[in-house]
Amino acid sequence: MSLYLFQALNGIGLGMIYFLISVGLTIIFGLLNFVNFAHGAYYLLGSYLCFTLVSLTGNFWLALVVAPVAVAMLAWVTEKTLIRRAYHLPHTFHILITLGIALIIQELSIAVWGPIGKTVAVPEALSGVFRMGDFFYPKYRLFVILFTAVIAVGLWLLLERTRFGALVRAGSEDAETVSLLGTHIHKLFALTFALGVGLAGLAGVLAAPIRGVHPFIGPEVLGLAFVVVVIGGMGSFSGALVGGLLVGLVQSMMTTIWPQGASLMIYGAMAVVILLRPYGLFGRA
Amino acid sequence: MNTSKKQASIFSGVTLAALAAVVLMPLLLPSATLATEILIFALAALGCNLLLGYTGLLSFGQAIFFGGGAYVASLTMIHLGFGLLGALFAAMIAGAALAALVGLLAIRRTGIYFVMLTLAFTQMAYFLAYTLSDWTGGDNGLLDVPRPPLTLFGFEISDLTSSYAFYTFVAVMFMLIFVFARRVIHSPFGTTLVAIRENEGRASAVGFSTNHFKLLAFVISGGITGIAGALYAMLLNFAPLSNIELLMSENILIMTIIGGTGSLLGSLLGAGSIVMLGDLLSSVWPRWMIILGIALIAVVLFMPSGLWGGVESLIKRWKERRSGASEKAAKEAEAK
Amino acid sequence: MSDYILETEQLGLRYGAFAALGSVDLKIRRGTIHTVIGPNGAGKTTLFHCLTGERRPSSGKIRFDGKDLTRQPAHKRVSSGMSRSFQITSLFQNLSVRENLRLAAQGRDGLGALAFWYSDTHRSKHLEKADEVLDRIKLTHLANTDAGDLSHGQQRVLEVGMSLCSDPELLLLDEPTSGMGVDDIPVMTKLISELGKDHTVMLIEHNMKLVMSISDRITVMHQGNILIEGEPEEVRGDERVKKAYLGESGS
Amino acid sequence: MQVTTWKKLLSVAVLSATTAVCSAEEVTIYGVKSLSGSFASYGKFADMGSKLAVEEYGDLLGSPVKYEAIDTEGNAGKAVRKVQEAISQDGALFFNGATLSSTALAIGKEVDKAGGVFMTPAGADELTGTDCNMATFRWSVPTYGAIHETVEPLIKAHPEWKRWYTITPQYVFGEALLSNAEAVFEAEGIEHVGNSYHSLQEQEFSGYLTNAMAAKPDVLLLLNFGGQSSNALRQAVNFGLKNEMKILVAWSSGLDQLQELGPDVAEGVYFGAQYWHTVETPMNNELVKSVREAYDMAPNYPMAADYIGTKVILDAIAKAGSTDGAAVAKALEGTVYQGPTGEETVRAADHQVLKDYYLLEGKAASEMQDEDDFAEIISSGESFPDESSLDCTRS
Repeated sequence: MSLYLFQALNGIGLGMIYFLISVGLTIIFGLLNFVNFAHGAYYLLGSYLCFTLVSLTGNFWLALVVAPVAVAMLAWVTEKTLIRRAYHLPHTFHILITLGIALIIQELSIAVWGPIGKTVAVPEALSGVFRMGDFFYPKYRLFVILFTAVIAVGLWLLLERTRFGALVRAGSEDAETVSLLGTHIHKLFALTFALGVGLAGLAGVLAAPIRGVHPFIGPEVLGLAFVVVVIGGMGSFSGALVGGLLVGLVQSMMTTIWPQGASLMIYGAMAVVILLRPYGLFGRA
Repeated sequence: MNTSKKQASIFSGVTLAALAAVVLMPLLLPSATLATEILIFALAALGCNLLLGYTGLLSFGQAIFFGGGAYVASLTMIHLGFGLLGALFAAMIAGAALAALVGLLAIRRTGIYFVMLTLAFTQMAYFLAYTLSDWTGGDNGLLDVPRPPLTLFGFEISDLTSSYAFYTFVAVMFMLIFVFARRVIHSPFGTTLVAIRENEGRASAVGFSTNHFKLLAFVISGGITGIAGALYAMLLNFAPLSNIELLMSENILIMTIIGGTGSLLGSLLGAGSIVMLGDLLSSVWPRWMIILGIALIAVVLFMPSGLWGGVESLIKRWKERRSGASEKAAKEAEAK
Repeated sequence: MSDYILETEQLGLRYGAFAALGSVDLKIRRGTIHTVIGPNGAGKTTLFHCLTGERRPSSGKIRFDGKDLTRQPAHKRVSSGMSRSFQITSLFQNLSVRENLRLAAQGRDGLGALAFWYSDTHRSKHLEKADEVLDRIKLTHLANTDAGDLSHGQQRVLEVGMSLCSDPELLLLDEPTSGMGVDDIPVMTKLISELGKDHTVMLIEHNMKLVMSISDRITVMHQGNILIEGEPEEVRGDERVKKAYLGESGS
Repeated sequence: MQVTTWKKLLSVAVLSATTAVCSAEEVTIYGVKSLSGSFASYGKFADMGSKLAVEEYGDLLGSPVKYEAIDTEGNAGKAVRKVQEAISQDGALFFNGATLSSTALAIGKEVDKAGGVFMTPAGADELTGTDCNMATFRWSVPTYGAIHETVEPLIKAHPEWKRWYTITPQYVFGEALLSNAEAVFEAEGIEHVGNSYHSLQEQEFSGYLTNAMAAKPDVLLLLNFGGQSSNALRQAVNFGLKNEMKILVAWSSGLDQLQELGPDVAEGVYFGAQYWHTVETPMNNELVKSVREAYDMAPNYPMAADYIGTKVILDAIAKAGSTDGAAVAKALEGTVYQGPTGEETVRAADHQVLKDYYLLEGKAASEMQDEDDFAEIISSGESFPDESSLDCTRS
């Protein structure tokens, strides 16, 4: 197997993780027209909760279920108490309030878990690697790819086949349609925000055994999610998938071609996409 | 008409208040260097305010102009032997030119896409600065940046080595730029910026080519921010890579917003509070940034016009109470 | 000098297969109030947007005062002598009524307003213009009120007033009575007929009473094209016009 | 009556003035620590180390030593400004700490201008190289020693490990480690089968690890540090590289990093370290004991480095018998003292402290004697560039 082919495979794997990191951001933007700068911080929280649950119970699978739900519940509460009051304000204020939330989550995490990073072990059943010629691929990463694919299909079904999804999509297309819902709109917005943020928490859990847990990963994750979402088209589900895979592939290939330039390429690509196709590859005008 | 005439005057209450703050700061604060840092960031916030407060453009590109100004001033002093004012001028031009470049591309988009573009440019500028380490010192930063003496027409006015002398110089620069900024916001150009902030479609419909105005706002903001970056390098004798990080943009934005957008004194107040907060709290309570987070949320929910907005409404209330009291007194007198 | 201040020649705008505007030849005579009416979806607003420069037509030409300005951007048309109002009120909500008008007057300077080195009070002519318009639209007593605090009717009047500040030769008014209460409409009717004395006015309007009472000429549009054009009396009696409007309610 | 009150007041004022003059001889050590901001993991322990050293020291020049922490907020600019403030307001002269190379380099310049003394454990070789000065002293072993004391002993012990692959962060520090490693490879006849550069912010290493796999090395040498080396190692272990090759992290931060990684990741991996708490030296035994008493933990690298850095300055002040910066710097030059790593020498030529560097091997969880027993020392020694080849040209 050639190096480039394996890098491409690895890129797809990375891309699926990037998709999971970004999809929540795009769903929230699509319906709520709200830019969540705290996305990375919720990811961080997911990672830390995963660490705590695994070290208490030794059970990664429990953490995989409980941590995202806990993050989503916290998101629901923040939506009810804080975020909701900012919807009617300009984007500037969305950015500010979520930056504030992100700072608080980050600093509280240091206060609770200490400034030193943490490691979450790969679950026993998934430790080890698959061998492909000269190369190996961790079983755990393969699991993450498959699991994310399942999540993607599930999300797709949720958005395409349920009443909730129909409302979310209708809202993304045309905010006025949703305003016809009257009071239910609050419920819908809160649920969507919790769902999007819960997905960030899930990404944090799944990435913890790969990336470890460190109190300052939030901004990095946020930057990456922005790149993916902008390239794919803000508010577009399929855009997040394609954007994630593209960024993963580029990053993986660049490590062999021109590693120093990886982040220049990625942010350069983001700028070019905004300038040439402002609504991304899959976005709506 | 009366009020606008009063506002336009150079020696208005706002300018005098800024002057008073500038004079009092070194006396009240623990050190002149702290006061200098506050004024430098107040300049950066002022530049940011022209974009955010007056034009409605949230730019994450301010670090490019700040860092660019710091590097250009340092390099012209080190390699070309530029003096103090020459280096500041070079930094202003560099900041303005970088802003023109960023602005030219970014203003093609609006809303969140504009924000994302400026964010991408800052990331790219950071990468460039760190790659061009022969010039910028890369991660180690650019060391041995001189602080040349202030000379005018061949006469050395001050060597600026003492922290108070340098503060005085920065304070004079600050006041000059402050007055200039007031000039700008009350000029036809400045009022047009407000029109663009309020309603870009209408501004265009009444005949303004809004992109030209946004671009010039960028250029002026970049020039001011470039000067701030240069002064920072001269203060520290050092131009760290963190000058051009996204975090720097974020900090400048936070100072601008917490202080209050749309008022120049707000920028001074914002820079002062954030720098002081870090200075006072950080060694006492390392998690002090939680307070910053809470302050950000509070500004959004309760004080959209920032600290200065709060101060203004207090003044207003006080004035109303006073006039209310005098009216009451007058009525009582009448009754008698 | 031509009799017509504005002429379009086979003006069309297509979105893919759909022709929002077919091929329109509209001529507006100097010094008249010329109204464009038609049922919803007839292409009035598209035509208006092509004239203001908000949309670029896919075919045809626009000539203003003899000059071709088909490809001129919206903001430049102001200095050519064209000015517009919006169907949905579009003001500087947080600025005073006088400042709204002063800015509109300043708009005619175009790039001249980039001057950032001297104070605006030097530009007293803009303030004079604003006060003149204030007087004309009878809002002088509210000069220092924020535009956002005006009543809806007053906002509509200010909306029209804004377009006056650049001393335009041609006023393009997009449904000036839109959303207005019955009581306010006579005020607007009076204002527009007054304006007709000094300006050429092109108007899009639904309120038939207003249209019939002040228009010198009426163009009826239907499905992206001009159906008929004539004086109010001619239009009022035309069967095709009735059918077009009935067709709308019938479908 | 009134006159006497005035006299009393006056005498009080005079008295307090004289005590103020006396207290000029009071010694204050300023600890430059990243307490808040993104290097908080380091600064917290560094601060604890300096504090402990000052508390233990007792009186110096007739009065108790004082300690002031300066928080860098993880930002070099803030750090330099606060150091300037301490110098200009309080006449500060004695500084210790600074994690980031940029912070340490810039502070060194400021302290030099003020004629003080600055002891730092930061990583930049320039501190005792091209940017050396009278004031700056450095406790940490330079990249030269870090490579020689890790790569060489491994090659000596395992001559069969012939093929080495390197992963390097692309900036001055990484390049320095890499060029030192290349020189060792060359001298030992090792085949350097490839190198991957990565950027300063990189956290995803699967691509680089793939490149490394393709080259089929015997040893993977990681030349990054901190969070990056943790992630690179963690991901390398995920990818099963531990079974295919040996892994050496040349510049680990020691105990805190191993606590973060845990024994599952660290087992069988080699780490280079500036300090390890189980070193058997008289002073280290003392240090471990007092840290255990004061903080109920084992000392880690930042704590030990800033403990000894602070103590060495205090000793030099005592030796000089004055708080004159230049005299204290002179007193430090050439000093030989008992440090945590054994006998340590302050080289006069470049102000580099000559001390041991350690090669550790990670233990399995089952072999750990206590919760901090992550690794055993398999080799240690001093390697420094020869005095004739120094970049330091200090007048």
